[in-house]
Amino acid sequence: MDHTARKNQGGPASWFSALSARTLGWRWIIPAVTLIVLIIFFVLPIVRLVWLSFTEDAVPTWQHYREVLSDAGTWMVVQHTFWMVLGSTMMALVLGVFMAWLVTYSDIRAKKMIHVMVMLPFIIPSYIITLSWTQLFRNSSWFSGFLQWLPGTMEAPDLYTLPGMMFMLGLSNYPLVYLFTVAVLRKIPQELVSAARASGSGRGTVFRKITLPLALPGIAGGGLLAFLANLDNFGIPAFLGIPGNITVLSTAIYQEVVGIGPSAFARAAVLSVLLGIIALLGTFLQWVLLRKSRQLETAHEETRPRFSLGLWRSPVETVVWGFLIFISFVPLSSMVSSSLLSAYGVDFSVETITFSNYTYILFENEKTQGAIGNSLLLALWTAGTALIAGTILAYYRVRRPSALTRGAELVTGLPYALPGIVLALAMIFAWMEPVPGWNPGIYGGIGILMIAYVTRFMILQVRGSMTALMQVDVSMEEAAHVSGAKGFTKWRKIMLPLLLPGLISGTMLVFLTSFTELTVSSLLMSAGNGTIGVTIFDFEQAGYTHYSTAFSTVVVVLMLGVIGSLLLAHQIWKKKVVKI
Amino acid sequence: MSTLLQDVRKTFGDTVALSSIDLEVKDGEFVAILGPSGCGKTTLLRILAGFETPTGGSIKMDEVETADPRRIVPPEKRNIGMVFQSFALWPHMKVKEQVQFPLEYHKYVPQTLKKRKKERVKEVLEMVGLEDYADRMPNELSGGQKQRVALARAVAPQPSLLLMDEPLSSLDAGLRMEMRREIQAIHRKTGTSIVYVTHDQAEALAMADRIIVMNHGTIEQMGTPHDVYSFPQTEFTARFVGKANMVPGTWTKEGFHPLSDSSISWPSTWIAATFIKNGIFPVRPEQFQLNEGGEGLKGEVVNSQFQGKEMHYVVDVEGHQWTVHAPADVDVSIGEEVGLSLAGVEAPGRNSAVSVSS
Amino acid sequence: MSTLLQDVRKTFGDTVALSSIDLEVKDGEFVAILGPSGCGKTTLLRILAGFETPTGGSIKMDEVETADPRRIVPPEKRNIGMVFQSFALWPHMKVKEQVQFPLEYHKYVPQTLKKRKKERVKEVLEMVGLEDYADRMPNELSGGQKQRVALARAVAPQPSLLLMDEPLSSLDAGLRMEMRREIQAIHRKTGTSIVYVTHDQAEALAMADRIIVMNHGTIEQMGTPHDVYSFPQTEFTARFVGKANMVPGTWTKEGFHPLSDSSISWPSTWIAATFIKNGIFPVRPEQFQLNEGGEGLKGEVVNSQFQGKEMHYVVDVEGHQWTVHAPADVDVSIGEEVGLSLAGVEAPGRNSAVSVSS
Amino acid sequence: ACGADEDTSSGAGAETSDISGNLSFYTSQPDQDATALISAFNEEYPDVNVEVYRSGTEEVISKVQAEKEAGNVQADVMLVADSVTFESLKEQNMLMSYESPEAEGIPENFVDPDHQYYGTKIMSTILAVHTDNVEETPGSWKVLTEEAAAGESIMPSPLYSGAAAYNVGVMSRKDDFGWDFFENVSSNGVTVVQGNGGVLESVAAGEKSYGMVVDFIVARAAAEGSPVELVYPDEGVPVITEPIGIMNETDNEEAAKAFVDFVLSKKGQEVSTEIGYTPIREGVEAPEGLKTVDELNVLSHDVQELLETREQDKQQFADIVGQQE
Ligand SMILES: Nc1ncnc2c1ncn2[C@@H]1O[C@H](COP(=O)(O)OP(=O)(O)OP(=O)(O)O)[C@@H](O)[C@H]1O
Ligand SMILES: Nc1ncnc2c1ncn2[C@@H]1O[C@H](COP(=O)(O)OP(=O)(O)OP(=O)(O)O)[C@@H](O)[C@H]1O
Ligand SMILES: [Fe+3]
Ligand SMILES: [Mg+2]
Ligand SMILES: [Mg+2]
Repeated sequence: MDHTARKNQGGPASWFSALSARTLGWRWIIPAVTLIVLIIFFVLPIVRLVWLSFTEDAVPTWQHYREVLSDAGTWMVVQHTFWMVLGSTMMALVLGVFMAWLVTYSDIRAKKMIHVMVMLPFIIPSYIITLSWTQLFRNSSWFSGFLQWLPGTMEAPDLYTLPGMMFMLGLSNYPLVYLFTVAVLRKIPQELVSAARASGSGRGTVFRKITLPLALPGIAGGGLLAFLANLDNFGIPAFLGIPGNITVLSTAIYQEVVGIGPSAFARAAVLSVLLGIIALLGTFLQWVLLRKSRQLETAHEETRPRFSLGLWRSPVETVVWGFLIFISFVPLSSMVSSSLLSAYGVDFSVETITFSNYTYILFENEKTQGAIGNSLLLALWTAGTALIAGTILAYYRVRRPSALTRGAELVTGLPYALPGIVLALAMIFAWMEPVPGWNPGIYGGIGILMIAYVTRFMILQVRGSMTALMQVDVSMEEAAHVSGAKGFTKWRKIMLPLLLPGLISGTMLVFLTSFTELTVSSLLMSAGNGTIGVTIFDFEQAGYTHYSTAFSTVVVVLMLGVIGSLLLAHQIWKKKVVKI
Repeated sequence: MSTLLQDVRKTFGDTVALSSIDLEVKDGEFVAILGPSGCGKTTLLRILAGFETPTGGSIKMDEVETADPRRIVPPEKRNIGMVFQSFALWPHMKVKEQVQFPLEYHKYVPQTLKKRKKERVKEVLEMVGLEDYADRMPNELSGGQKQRVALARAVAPQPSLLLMDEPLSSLDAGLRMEMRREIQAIHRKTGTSIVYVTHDQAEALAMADRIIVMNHGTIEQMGTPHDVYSFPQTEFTARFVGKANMVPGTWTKEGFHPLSDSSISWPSTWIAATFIKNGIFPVRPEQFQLNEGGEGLKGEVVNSQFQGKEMHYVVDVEGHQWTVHAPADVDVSIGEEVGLSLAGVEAPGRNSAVSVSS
Repeated sequence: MSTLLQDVRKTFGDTVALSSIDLEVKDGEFVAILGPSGCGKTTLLRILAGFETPTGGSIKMDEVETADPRRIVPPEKRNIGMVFQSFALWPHMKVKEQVQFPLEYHKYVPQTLKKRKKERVKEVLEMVGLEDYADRMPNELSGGQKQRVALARAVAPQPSLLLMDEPLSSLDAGLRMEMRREIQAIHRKTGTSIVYVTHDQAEALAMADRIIVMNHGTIEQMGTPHDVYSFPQTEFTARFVGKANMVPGTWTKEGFHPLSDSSISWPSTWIAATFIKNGIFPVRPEQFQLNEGGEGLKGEVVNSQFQGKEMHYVVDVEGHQWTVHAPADVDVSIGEEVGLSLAGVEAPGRNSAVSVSS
Repeated sequence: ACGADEDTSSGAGAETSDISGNLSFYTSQPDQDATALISAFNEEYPDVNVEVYRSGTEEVISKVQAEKEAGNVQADVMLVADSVTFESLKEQNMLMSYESPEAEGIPENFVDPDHQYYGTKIMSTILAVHTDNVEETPGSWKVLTEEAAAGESIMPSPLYSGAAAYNVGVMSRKDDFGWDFFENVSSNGVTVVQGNGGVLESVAAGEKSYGMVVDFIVARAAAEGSPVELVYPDEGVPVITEPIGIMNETDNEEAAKAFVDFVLSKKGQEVSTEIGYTPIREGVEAPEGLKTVDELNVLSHDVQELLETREQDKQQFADIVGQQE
């Protein structure tokens, strides 16, 4: 009794010392664990890959570099890559920022719908998008007819060119910029814009001088992802570049990998290193841009429109919806109509329409349901893991910027920039026998896909979380600390509610991209672990185009359902959980 | 620039922030808006700037209609400058860039200033004492430094209407005095109209040509500092501006009997009719004289605060707690019995028109 | 909680925000930190809270080392409450939720309070006059209302050390008086230690047990309000706390000859050695007596400000501009010739130890 | 057929007891085909659990190569498009030599002399035409170089597809064609796409009129009603055989051998015929619309030489197409 009393008496003092010791322990443990995990999951596979480029039969050599770099073709490829990525990233930036600005600040109607429409390119499998666009622009299409009917000498653009590739890539990846920019724009305090207008600047100047620089963290974050996505994209350069004979790094790497020479992998690894360097340059550029940007002081999200389009509202809405419907209608309609046909190339008419493809997909083929199940599981797992780990990483990166955390951001970006096939190979190298002679059985099961997906898509979440975190002033956290909340409580009650919209956009991206992932899974999947992407790919390869389109249609409908329910969940969270 | 507000109202949902404001700010006038927290000062200023659309009423600037509930002239088309209560510094710009910004974009900057932007930036930064901070970013400044940058930014382009929302609240007394002088100098030199929002009556009294006392979204009283201070029309103004104690009692022909104690009579004076009707004599703390001997109303000292040159006492007289300011050499302790009498009551000056608000 | 700072230093890059601070805050003491904008007040407070790691020196709380340059006890493990200069309200929480938050999570909340959280929230909201605003979101509040929420949030859990960073700067005089009284009441009732940052010397003089005058990151002087006000040790303190005019002249045995005018002699008095050494007599504005007749030092009125109960004049005496506070009934106009003499100089009280800072 | 079925399954019952375990089967066959093959195999060997990894030929090979690089090849049996690919595996000592008793029914030129791999079916690359665009069915590959096909032809890229590379390798070495043929085709405005699927889609949709494409997918599309026709040009067709082979490091040699035997057996060949492929075994009927081995005029070349020159061939092809614009 006496003892307890004394203990209580000495309470504060002993608490301090005991806790401070513990705190110190924890402070070291979390970064240490993070570091180890990062090294194992991100650094090792890449190191393994790079190592390959320097060796010939396990003997170090420069030979592959000498060979590849002295080849004039390589430099041509690098040049193509450079222009393609530059052009498409620019397009994604302009389109993404403009749409984000319009949707967040203007009084345009049906914002939620626009939001979902913008995300469509992430839901429709990318090969279908490309295919349908090339069909649209071919000579016999209704679109060409329409253009000829118009006065003047307009012709459907030739997509099998560098600008064509930029266009398709830009169109596919602008949602990345859009999503990240929206998150930031909402957080810019109205007051800062007011101050600029009181200083006499009109809307244009305010946008250029205030809004744009303040939104830079989001724009640059989304822009970097679009850049990386453009860099690693294989489908579009393969589809459009082969007929146009334009080779970029991702297709060149594929050509090397499938070439069956003894040094095929080594040469592919050399090209991958080149690609990695370009990716790092992009990341570096983004840092330079962001170096001067500062955190905003409020974290309040203002969803009220900030300016009125006035008389322009209807025309602007018409243009925006025209654009959105056009760019999603083209692939969707081609996908849906193909899925309803009994055979490829027949005309669309009452006799040729059939639902048998759907019946087959939904009820007769056992693999499809398994694939949906697997993809759903993988997407949920990846999104969940990335949400937690990515946010922790982003937190340290934003709040304690240091060489270490910057490096961590960098390495998580690389797996996203590498072409899928290269990453898949690196995963095999790293995970089949993590320690020579010991095969833990990760490879050959669904485990390897779980790891590969997280490795590949983590950066989407890291960027999303970083953008969100940069909008929350430190004083919000400090106020929580003096109120006695830390760790879990602080996150649940203060940080998450403030961060959620930003976190969600990252998580949504991770979820959507892993849900339809193809290249990595096509190398790493194993029996019974087929994914949606692989299944569609199989149908396509075997010439069952109508099955693949039917399945794609099912998947798109499913995804729209998922997005819808996520939006709903967010609403409910906003209404209920946060307010408690 | 002259500004005319007629029947301006503003509501946020259910909250009435402003109800029926009629106000004229003449060209070159320095008007202070004085009122307690939440009375609608910032809202009024934001309506003047063009950031809020009034729910009702109209605003004319230089005879031109600039706002009614349907359409407003946007802020950038008005020849204004504004200091925001929350500073609203742009986190991505250096101090000197913040100040240079309006010089570049403000539509009405005199050509002479446009030509020497860099010097002008230097000039206003010197004026607010931040010449050494030109290259800092906002997050490297202290609260008061931020506020001074906001001030410099607003005055740099010499707008013809300057709107200031508590521009000195984060400054220490010395700096505040200095800034007051600077603002007065700007006002004199450029003849710009100034609407100055503050909750600090000393600031309003010292600087303004005219004071608008606001409460609960309405104007309680307008007038010169002297009028508002010495001849409050309402209890609120008396309390808020003069921190007056409301002494209840009886008004008779000869004067006022505090607490209806007929043995004491305070001289009749110019006083608003409402007070007479309500049987109240407003006494400012320094009008009371504290008699250690005990003459006058008997009371007990319940609180004392040291204020350097004077002492602030709270004296309990029959359950009423009145504030009394006494010279520093009057030294009574808490619990002591004292007497309170009236020190001196002045008459309105010749040229001060006592304006009676509705 | 008692707090001991030894040789605490803090630099931001090249900026030295604090240099070698030695300070003890005793259990239950009310310490005010007073200083001009940018002198390091906020930085000192943030170090006390545990948000900044000192660049050098050490901090002990209740005898336990809580911070040195390598490791610090995090804020949530300290029994503190804090009012932020920028309020730092959480934008997603209602006013009542803001206040309830620390009651739920603060480690040291007394059990009695924990049990009646809802009532406690109501209680502190009433205390700050916001009982009707419990369900508002922060963006629906005015500046002063936000500040009061921040205050309520800090005091709700009854921490044993309360850190306040200009907690009343956005409030009007009346409300500020009320809040001062509330804070004093909290201090008396709970015996919590308070470190109160302010740039307003009236606030510091009125409330604190002890005042720390800071300038340029160092402590200029510490002492009771009376000492700091009446017996400044440095020119800075004299100017900052008493707004004193520095009158140059000659010190002799008999007294002081202002402007070395041997025909005038001001009585010698308790005054810090530095002043004597520098041949300066610090005169606070109210210590001057303004003689319309012209006795004393001859000067010309160059500025006058109405301040209600008194007039503030600036008088030019041989090129020196001195501030003089005169009663409201002294009425001289700008340009008039006046004389200045010394009104009264007090001696240090028996129990005021004049502390000399380094 | 019913009686025969019962025969084999009862016969299989005797063998069941000694062959079991896991068998890792890497293939580029479409999913359905592989599934059909395995379920037929499991009727005879119910205790063998066949795990399939299925992807494009290129992916399968990359995966096996990566496994080798990582130090442990997981595949037991492999079945991918062309013999050149197997030749390269053979060169790297990754294949096991096995003399299958079922091999006698298979033409000698489709069997590796060292018995490391065997062809399993006949897939010829033919000329597909869009029936609405082309009135007169051509009889020669040369149509691709003529005016009629200017800008109207399409073929898969040898840079991306091993099967396509095989075709180019063989044809460029035939007197009838040579590299001149490809130069002419190229200057006649051929479109090169990634794979056979793309060629079929383009021709079926009428976007292009002539396509160089593997036979069975055309036959399948035509059967479903697509406006495409399948043409066996007079000069002959290059043929790939989807060979099968056992990996050197197999963990389950018994089962692997049984599997190879089954695929080459009459029963196994019938399974692939049912799916729509030309059987490689003599005496098994071809599906409708396709020619059997003996009816075909096969263009072929020494596999070893093709392997050695493959990179060169690809480069040459790339150069030719690159000059096009
Ligand atoms: N956006 C809003 N939504 C709802 N209520 C608001 C909003 N903005 C202000 N108010 C309310 O309107 C009233 C007037 O606010 P205003 O900001 O004008 O006060 P103020 O006089 O500037 O006060 P302070 O001196 O505290 O800054 C306050 O009660 C405030 O709570
Ligand atoms: N993060 C920072 N980086 C660089 N300099 C800083 C930073 N924070 C503060 N300073 C500088 O340190 C000095 C002290 O700042 P501090 O905020 O403590 O001042 P203060 O006494 O609270 O002033 P105020 O009364 O104006 O709030 C100032 O000169 C300020 O410019
Ligand atoms: Fe293939
Ligand atoms: Mg306000
Ligand atoms: Mg401060």
